[in-house]
Amino acid sequence: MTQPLKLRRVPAGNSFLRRLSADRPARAVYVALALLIVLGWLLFALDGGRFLSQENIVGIQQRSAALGIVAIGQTLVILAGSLDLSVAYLISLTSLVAAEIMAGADANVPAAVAAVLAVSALTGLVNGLIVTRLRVHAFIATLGVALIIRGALDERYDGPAGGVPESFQHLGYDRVGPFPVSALLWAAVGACAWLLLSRTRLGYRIYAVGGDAEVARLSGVRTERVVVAVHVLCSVCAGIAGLLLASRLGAGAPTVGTDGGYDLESIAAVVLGGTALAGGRGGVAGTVGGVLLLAVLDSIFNQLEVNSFAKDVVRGVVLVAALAIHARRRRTA
Amino acid sequence: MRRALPIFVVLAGLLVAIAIANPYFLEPPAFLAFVKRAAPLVILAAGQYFVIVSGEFDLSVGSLVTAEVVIAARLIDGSAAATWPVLGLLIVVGALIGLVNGIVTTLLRVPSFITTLGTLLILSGAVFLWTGGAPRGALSPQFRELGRGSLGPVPWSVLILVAVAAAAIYAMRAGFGHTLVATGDNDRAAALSGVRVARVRTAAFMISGLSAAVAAILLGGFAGVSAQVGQGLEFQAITAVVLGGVALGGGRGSVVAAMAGAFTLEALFTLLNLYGISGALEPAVQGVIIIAAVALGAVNLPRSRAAAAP
Amino acid sequence: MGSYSRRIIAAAALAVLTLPAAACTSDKPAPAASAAPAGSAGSDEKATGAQSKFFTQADYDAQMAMRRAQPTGSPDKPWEQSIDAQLVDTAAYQKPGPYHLCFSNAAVNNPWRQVGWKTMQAEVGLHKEIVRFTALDAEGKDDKQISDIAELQGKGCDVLIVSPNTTATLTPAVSGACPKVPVIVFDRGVQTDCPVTFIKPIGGYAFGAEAAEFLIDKVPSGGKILALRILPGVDVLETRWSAAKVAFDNSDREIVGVEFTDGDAAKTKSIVSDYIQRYGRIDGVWMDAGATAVAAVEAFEDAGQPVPPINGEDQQDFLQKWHDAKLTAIAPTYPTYQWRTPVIAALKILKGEQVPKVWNLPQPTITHANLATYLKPGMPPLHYALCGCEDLPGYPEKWGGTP
Amino acid sequence: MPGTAGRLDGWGHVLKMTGIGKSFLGVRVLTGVDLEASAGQVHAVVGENGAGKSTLMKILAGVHAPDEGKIEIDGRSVAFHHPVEAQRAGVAIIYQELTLLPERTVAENVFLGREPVRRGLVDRAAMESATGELLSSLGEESFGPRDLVRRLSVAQQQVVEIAKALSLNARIVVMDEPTAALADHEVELLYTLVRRLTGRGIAVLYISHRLREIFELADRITVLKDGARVTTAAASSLDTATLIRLMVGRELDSYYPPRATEPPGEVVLSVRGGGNARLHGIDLDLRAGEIVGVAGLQGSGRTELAKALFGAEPFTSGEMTPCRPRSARAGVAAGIGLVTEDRKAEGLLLNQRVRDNALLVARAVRRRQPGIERLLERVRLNPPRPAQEVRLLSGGNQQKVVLAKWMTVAPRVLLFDEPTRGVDVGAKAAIHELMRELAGDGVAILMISSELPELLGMSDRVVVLRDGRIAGELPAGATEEAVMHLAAGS
Repeated sequence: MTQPLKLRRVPAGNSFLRRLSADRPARAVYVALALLIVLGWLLFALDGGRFLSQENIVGIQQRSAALGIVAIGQTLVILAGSLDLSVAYLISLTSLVAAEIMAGADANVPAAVAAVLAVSALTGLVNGLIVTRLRVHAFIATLGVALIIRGALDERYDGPAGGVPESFQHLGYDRVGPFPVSALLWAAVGACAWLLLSRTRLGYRIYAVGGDAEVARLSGVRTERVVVAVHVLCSVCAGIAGLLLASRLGAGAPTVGTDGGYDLESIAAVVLGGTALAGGRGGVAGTVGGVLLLAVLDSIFNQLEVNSFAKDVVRGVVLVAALAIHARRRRTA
Repeated sequence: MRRALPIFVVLAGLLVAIAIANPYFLEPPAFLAFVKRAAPLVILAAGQYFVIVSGEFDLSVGSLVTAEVVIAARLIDGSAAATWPVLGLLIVVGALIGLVNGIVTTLLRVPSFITTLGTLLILSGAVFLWTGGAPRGALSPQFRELGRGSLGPVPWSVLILVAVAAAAIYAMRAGFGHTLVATGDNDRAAALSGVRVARVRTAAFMISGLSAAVAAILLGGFAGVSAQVGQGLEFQAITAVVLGGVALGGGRGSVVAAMAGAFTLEALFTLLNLYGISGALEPAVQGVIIIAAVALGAVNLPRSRAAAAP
Repeated sequence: MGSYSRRIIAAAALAVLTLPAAACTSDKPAPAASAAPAGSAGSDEKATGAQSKFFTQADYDAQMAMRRAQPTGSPDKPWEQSIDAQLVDTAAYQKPGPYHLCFSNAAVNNPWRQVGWKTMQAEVGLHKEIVRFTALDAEGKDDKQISDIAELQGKGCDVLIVSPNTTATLTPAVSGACPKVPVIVFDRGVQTDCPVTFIKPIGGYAFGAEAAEFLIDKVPSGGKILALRILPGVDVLETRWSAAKVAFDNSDREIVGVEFTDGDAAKTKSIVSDYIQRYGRIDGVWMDAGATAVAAVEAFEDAGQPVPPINGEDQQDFLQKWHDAKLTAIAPTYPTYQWRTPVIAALKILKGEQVPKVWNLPQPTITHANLATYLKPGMPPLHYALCGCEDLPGYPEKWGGTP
Repeated sequence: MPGTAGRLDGWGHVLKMTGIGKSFLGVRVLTGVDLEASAGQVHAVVGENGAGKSTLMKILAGVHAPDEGKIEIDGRSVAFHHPVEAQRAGVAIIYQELTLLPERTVAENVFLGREPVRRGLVDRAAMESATGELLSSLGEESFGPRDLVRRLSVAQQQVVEIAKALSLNARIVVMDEPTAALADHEVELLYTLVRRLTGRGIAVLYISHRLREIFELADRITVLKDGARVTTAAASSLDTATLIRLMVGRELDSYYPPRATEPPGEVVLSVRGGGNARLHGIDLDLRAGEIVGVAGLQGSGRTELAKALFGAEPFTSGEMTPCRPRSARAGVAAGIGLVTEDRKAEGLLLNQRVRDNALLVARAVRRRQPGIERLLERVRLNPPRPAQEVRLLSGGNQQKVVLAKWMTVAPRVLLFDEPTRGVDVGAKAAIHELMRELAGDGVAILMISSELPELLGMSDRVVVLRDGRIAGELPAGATEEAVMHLAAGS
């Protein structure tokens, strides 16, 4: 009955790859992404296109930047065991705040950016306080806040409004080689979130609270503050996405967030990336992979001119299948 | 029951407020018209209640309603003879979608939020893939009768609502309902008491699917074919259930209160409309009310628990 | 404690109930359009609210003029006709075939766009010289359409056709594409004149005015008219309402309410039922789009009242209802045949033929007199009669109909 | 022996608890308990279940506040309101249930809530090297600071908990049944660890039922009984027999219902060679009308045996007649009931009413539901209010509701896992009477209890488990010492 102790020597070294491989769910999504890219390359070739053309690569990045930024915020919230359904309306709101304050003038850009960050941080604060202080389930709390923002939007706006100066549109349209500025912004947000999660106390506490709030509390973590903080950060990410979209559209639009389906799609991207919906496990790398997976899928759909209904079917199947595989791997692991 | 009481107070308050603005409202025809209008949402809320009380979510009901209406229109194509078989088929489809949701959630262990989000996408895509983008065919007058017509002064949908409500209340009083609540409260204890947890949860998803089918029959009957008939209904149904004091996460709340929550939501819409707050501010008011209602419920609970803690 | 919590809830409910009242005192100068409360029915104030900020007098005047103008071209092919054409030279774009056309579509998320999209595909099929037709669907997302337009520039298109999702927001993307490839914009415009041609029917003002004038004609003086709109903020729909508003404000018909239906049939029916209940009778219904016209008609039927004069659109279910129930009705249109024109225009451009800078297509109105010609049994309920697709291969099956 | 060199005098008392008293809901659980701990020494705290060891330790750890008495650390009086305060004062507690985050690395767990920071960022390198040093100072080489806790064995996780305690610079480390979940060879490793701790001048408070461990490790031993201190003595001054007598040596003041006079009936459940991951070669017969007691130390497989018989964690090998249930449901259908050890997590629907809890099993298997009043009367629920929510009941009444739940389906076999844990004296007697009554009705009963007097007072015979095997069987009237010797393998 006495079994020999299973000895697991840990290889020394502090490489990024090792760290990534510790995040096993993320690895799965990258394997899937690699397979999908090969598939895409084949399908493009058969269809007479080039998958790795500059336009396509830029297109994939452009299409995923806004969703990617929101999804990173959503990752933080989900890791802490919460959820944010208000991001879509918040994106619309912040795009309008940005465009209206800018009003086409370069001089107003800093004020607009500051206002967007303030508005979104405030929204996140409200979300977080409702969840922690009023103890309302995050699903209902953020759905309620989403409805309130929607009411404000419907009341104040009946179409695109404001204007973004030429200079600010560089954010949405310029690129450095094959990398659009928007994707670089996404990368920067992603890097910040990665740094936050892997190298700051707050990041560690996010995992702790999502993993087991009671253990975290016993270890002296002020769990409520952490939950409020992730809601603020998530909303700020939505605000940044709103800025990016305002720059892309040249104006603010009251429906840009909901048309993009950023609420449910960001959650889908996060869980595709292997982050547990219940919190405590996963990370930014997986989410980036999840967003890229959706974007490559979109790019293939585009090339094959698949109609949008078939796309929805495939997306739904991919989502459920991915989660079923994750669940299975965890049970057998 | 203690938890359920506030919703009846709020509902009564709203009905009084409506009656003050529009005295005609309390006369039978107007009141029946109100109930008729609320019927689909109330039925959906009843179905959603079963899923929520078992500790899960069903986000797929909205697109299931749309899919059912579109399927009905294409298959019936105006023919009276096809009406009844297709009605039967719709019920089967509803139950089947629920079965799939349930199996994926319980056996494949996919969180129900994601399962039903996937179903939402698949259904809304598949049905229009099948009809080539837009609804085609037409509903027969016989089909429409269920949502439009009435038996004497009482609309069919009110009768159907009464039947559904009675069935839901019966199911919750029967052994099934109790095992369902037990599953939502503590699935481990329920399993160790011999409850077949996976089966019970799957049944809850099937009931939700069935309720979506019935709601689709009423909505399609009331207003005809439309590509967006079910839009947003899933969130409305969940909101209604939560308004009724049912806890997300399961194990607490009654089906009557959930249905009252749906009536409350509908009464709220009516009231806002009467006072000319249509459109713009409606969602904001709705948002405030949901948060306030749930917050009051949540603030209440720990206090009584604290009193009892060892 | 139970009574305590109940009191809190009651207080909250009260607070919520008073909230709407407080909201009514908003300083916002122009509430988009909300229902007139029952109490204000007798006041002198116009119930139609302030004029839409989308209203432009010059455009309005131009469209009013076009309604009476005679289009040039064959009346059998209204999609090739044009009104007030200012032809532009396209020799610069001339090139030999075969051609690769590209299309950035805003969405196919409603029946109108579905019918149009099928029509366009069929039109492409007619032309052997088009060997490749690449279409990307933006799924109603501005951001995706911007990316799509950028992506299409890398696909070697000979012409880029754009049906913008929104006007203002797609302008930068279209401006960016113009220098690289001849661009054709249709349906909704953009705020730049860089496209070679912009194709549109006469427009929303004409639609709204046509319906409003019909109602003013049919509804007796002082009659109560209910205006139903889909949702605020959509330029195409705002222009329809603003033209109707001009007409109604100049008449003595009473607009008892302007309501938003979200394009939802059930909501439409409920709203109309409420108004019938509240006012006893409604003498006319104006609609900014026909999708839910049948639901509005049914509300009267279900209330046991005669259906008053009403306008719809060229959707099959409305035409059928009109025919069956012998309604007093009119159906201004926003023809789906305009989806054929961009393909035709593209070929003209590539062959160096002149095209109108703004290609105004005629915008027929279906009246009692010509109803029979547009009613096509066997077509699906949400089919649009003015698809101009009857002569295209695959009709009617491809459009969901039965021969 | 490494570390013994440090175990010299001159460290002094680190901890001094005097006159500690505590009541819960009017029930006195601790009375005037004194306890000292000295640097570099292992101080064992022993006693039966319910003697008050855990409550005492939770008071020390800041989880509960004492009603009376005072705590001094290094001569300074302290009062903790939160576990973190106790941690800061140098008290670390290693619970039976480990409090680690499975999805985080060893280093991240060790420094949870106190991550070292350099220039605003967590200093991973410092954290990992510090953890590495802690681990190697504990002689741990089988895993490293960057391993996920999820991948570690229970023993390894315990090492992480100890490393965490060390990283807190804890002066006092409390170990609550640390060997409960460990295999034999892992226990040896733990001994080494404990000696390393004392070698650093740390005071270790060691709670265990395993007397062998206690004599192996402890310098001093405090015996608690019924919430009061019996004695504190140097380990060398005690032997096993004395210690057992001190722990259990109560006057036979407890009353247990008389045993059946008739011989037990036919065998209703029989296992031959039953085994699964935690159990090996179980041979067991349960007869109608008989109460079989199961004794054994923590981790000996008692709960696993009950769950295997019931079907919730089925046997994977061996024969079982009349049938081998593969699921809880199948167990219920086969006429077996299980009163679980953890009432709140596995037995009750806390938010539901008494009625719904009591009728749950009958509803689950669709049996006719009996009248609730008679049922509650039969289990002596007091007061018998079917509409009350179960979470508002006392422990004893909660347990009666659990019993009522099983009585609705008239099972042939009832498995009781710690049926009177956390139950007051009155309810305890009622439950005992009820069990005997059920046996009298022909139900075969298996009873697991850590309280030897109870076990011996109730059982017709006692089966003793050790390391997942049946170590022996004792007839009614066996002594507690005999059971202890079999269970501890001494």
